[in-house]
Amino acid sequence: MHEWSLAQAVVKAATDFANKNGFKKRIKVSVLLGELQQIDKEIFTHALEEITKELKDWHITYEIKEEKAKLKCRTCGFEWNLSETKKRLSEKQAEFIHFIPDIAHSYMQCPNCKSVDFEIKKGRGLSIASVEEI
Amino acid sequence: MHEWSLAQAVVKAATDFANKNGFKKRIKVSVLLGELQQIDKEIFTHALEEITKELKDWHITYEIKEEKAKLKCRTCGFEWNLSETKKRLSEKQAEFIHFIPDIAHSYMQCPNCKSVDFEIKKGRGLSIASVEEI
Amino acid sequence: MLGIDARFSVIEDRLKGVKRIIAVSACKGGVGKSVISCSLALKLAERGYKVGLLDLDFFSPSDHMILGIKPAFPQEEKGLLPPTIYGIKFMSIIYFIEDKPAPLRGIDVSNAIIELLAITIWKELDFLIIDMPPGIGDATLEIIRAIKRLEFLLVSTQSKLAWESVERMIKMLKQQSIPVIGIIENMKQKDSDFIKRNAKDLGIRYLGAIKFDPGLEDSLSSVEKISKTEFAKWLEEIIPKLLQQEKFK
Amino acid sequence: MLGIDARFSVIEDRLKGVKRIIAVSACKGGVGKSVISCSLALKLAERGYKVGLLDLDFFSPSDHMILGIKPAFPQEEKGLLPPTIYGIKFMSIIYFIEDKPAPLRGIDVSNAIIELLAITIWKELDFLIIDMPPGIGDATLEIIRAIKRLEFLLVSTQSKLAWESVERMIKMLKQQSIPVIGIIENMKQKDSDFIKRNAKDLGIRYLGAIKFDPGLEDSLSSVEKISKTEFAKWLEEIIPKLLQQEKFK
Ligand SMILES: Nc1ncnc2c1ncn2[C@@H]1O[C@H](COP(=O)(O)OP(=O)(O)O)[C@@H](O)[C@H]1O
Ligand SMILES: Nc1ncnc2c1ncn2[C@@H]1O[C@H](COP(=O)(O)OP(=O)(O)O)[C@@H](O)[C@H]1O
Ligand SMILES: [Mg+2]
Ligand SMILES: [Mg+2]
Ligand SMILES: [Mg+2]
Ligand SMILES: [Mg+2]
Ligand code: NI
Ligand code: NI
Ligand SMILES: [Zn+2]
Ligand SMILES: [Zn+2]
Repeated sequence: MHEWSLAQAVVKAATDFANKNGFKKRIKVSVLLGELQQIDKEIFTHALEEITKELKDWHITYEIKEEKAKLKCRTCGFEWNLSETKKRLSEKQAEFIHFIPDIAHSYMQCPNCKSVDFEIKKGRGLSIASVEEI
Repeated sequence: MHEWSLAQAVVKAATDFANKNGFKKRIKVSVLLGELQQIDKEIFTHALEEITKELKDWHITYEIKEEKAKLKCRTCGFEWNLSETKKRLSEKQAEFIHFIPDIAHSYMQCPNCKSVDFEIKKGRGLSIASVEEI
Repeated sequence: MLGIDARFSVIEDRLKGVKRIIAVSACKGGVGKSVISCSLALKLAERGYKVGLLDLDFFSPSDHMILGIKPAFPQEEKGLLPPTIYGIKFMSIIYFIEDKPAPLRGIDVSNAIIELLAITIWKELDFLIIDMPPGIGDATLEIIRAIKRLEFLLVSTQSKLAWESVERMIKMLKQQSIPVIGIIENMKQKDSDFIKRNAKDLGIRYLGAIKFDPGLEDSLSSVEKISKTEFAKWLEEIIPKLLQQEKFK
Repeated sequence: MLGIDARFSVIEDRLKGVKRIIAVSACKGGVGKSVISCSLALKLAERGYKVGLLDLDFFSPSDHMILGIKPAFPQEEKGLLPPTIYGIKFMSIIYFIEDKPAPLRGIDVSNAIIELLAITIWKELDFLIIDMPPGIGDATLEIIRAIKRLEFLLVSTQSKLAWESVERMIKMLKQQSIPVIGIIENMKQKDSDFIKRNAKDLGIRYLGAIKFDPGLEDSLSSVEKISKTEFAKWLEEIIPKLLQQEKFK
């Protein structure tokens, strides 16, 4: 349910952006959910809707897409998808990463060379892809 | 003259790359000289030529371009060119940055908000833009 | 991609119930930032203040050991509620890494800090004490970026090794007009006004000295024992100066 | 853009005349990495070894103060020649920042390290001692990436605060099969085999203890004085174990 705190962040960032750009209060917000963070899309969408309801005047529609995670080893250059390392995570570890995706460095290594020095190239967590006036 | 050590790095990296990709020993190497590092183009070019002469079998031509530096403040988002902050550097400070470009953080601040937390977006130093078989 | 980091925009909201936010900081490690952060938090809580403690030293988190707690995971609500320990709301990376190392590049450190600030629900606090890692790298730069009303509380030993590096930090903070409450001289072993004099020369308030207390180490992990140490007594004498907020503004 | 970092490819060449490269490391600051690095370099040089010393703690560089030198800028030839000080080739960020702070993000720390390694001409050395900053962040990860035959020499005090963090570091090094020479217990004040026992449990060689030496602080900045301290004597006893390279391989 900490998805609520992230939904609040999205609503705040999107409306701030719209205000700053002089948009009318009808906007469409595209959100990317990075795979590593494992955000519960249902809870998140519900949170967005509830938070938006409480805003007076604003009409916001959301488009939510998922973004696959891509990891790349800084030592050997190997790139891999989350699915290859995820299965080795315990439920608890996955939950820790759910809260702080970067903590993945405590629980994952490069499948090729065992380095802990890898880059989260894509799909770390939440990001706003676009905010448009509609 | 530490330009020599950088020229050695370029020759080594380019020939390694060519070998790894199965190129014949005739290559063209494009090098970008980032403005921040203030590499002496003449010395550098001379060094490249001398080092290349000593390599047996290799025929290498070099294309050397300069890349303007672009700095961006992480605090306020302001972007600026080196010329705006460079004039405030002493000769000694410019020399320090010549050796270690990142040291710019010890001698420069964002012209807009005074933050020391800025990103060197472009033109930090030496980079190889391309290695082609000719 | 727009590149709006949604998390930044909510941090101010998350901290709006917090009156003062103090980063306990130094360029050098081992000068006592963590024992001072914890004891300060405890002493302020004893005086009836609402206090939060955030351990941001991801490579050697210490506060959970100093306080002697078994990490109980924060409650998940509409965010994470830091558990209350001896009257202090306590947040640390330790909940998420347990006994594992956290080999993080700067970009990961920044991301983890922003994530923690975005999801932690502190509610009302008089003080949020942030126990900083040594240095002026990503953690320091990120927290300066994220929290505009941050105040720094600096710590140095009387060694010139520690002082020279704190001096660098002071210069950096001054360049950016970031408020510094003052400096605590910790683990003082011999009479000397070296730190006091140098702090004054830089226009930094000297808050006082805490002597080296041979009894401190064995008191760690027990809040009762810590509060009875000489260390705690000396720190106690410094607290009134910390509370005179107007003095350094 | 090809994205070849030319500097990486030359680092191996730059270090090919160097027999052993030792990173003196710990997760925690203030445990004695810098005094041990400097004294170790001095003692090895006294024994006739060719020694280099590289201070990589960009936020609180200390070695120039411990050795008591006025930074003389490296000579520029076909690269930078580190000045020889008391028989040691010494390279530090201090030459470039002087009394200024170096507020560097992780990416800048990495870049500066790679740049230094690419342009510094060490020539022939028996030992290159690298005095590391605390933690397992960019400096540690970068040096691991850049120097494949790096060996770690770990330092801890007997405080569990220091040990818990070194334990994290050991786990990280083991995960990646990086060689660890062993661990030095520094500033020992009371009898206890806590560190020795724990090191053994983790399969790490315990190299010995250096007691807390109240005379050390006043000897800093004078190489003559340092080498006469009790501290230096205890360190001296550990050196033979360091030299038995085969033992830990
Ligand atoms: N005043 C003091 N007297 C005795 N020991 C101290 C004192 N202050 C700190 N210490 C000890 O010094 C070590 C470093 O303190 P710590 O708070 O972990 O420093 P930092 O957080 O700056 O790295 C710890 O073992 C701590 O118990
Ligand atoms: N064995 C020892 N006895 C007394 N003081 C010591 C000893 N080892 C280190 N110190 C002191 O402890 C402080 C921290 O040492 P330093 O080498 O700077 O640690 P680090 O490099 O790990 O941060 C310095 O003031 C140093 O003089
Ligand atoms: Mg959950
Ligand atoms: Mg020059
Ligand atoms: Mg600490
Ligand atoms: Mg040090
Ligand atoms: Ni959640
Ligand atoms: Ni040069
Ligand atoms: Zn790898
Ligand atoms: Zn700015």
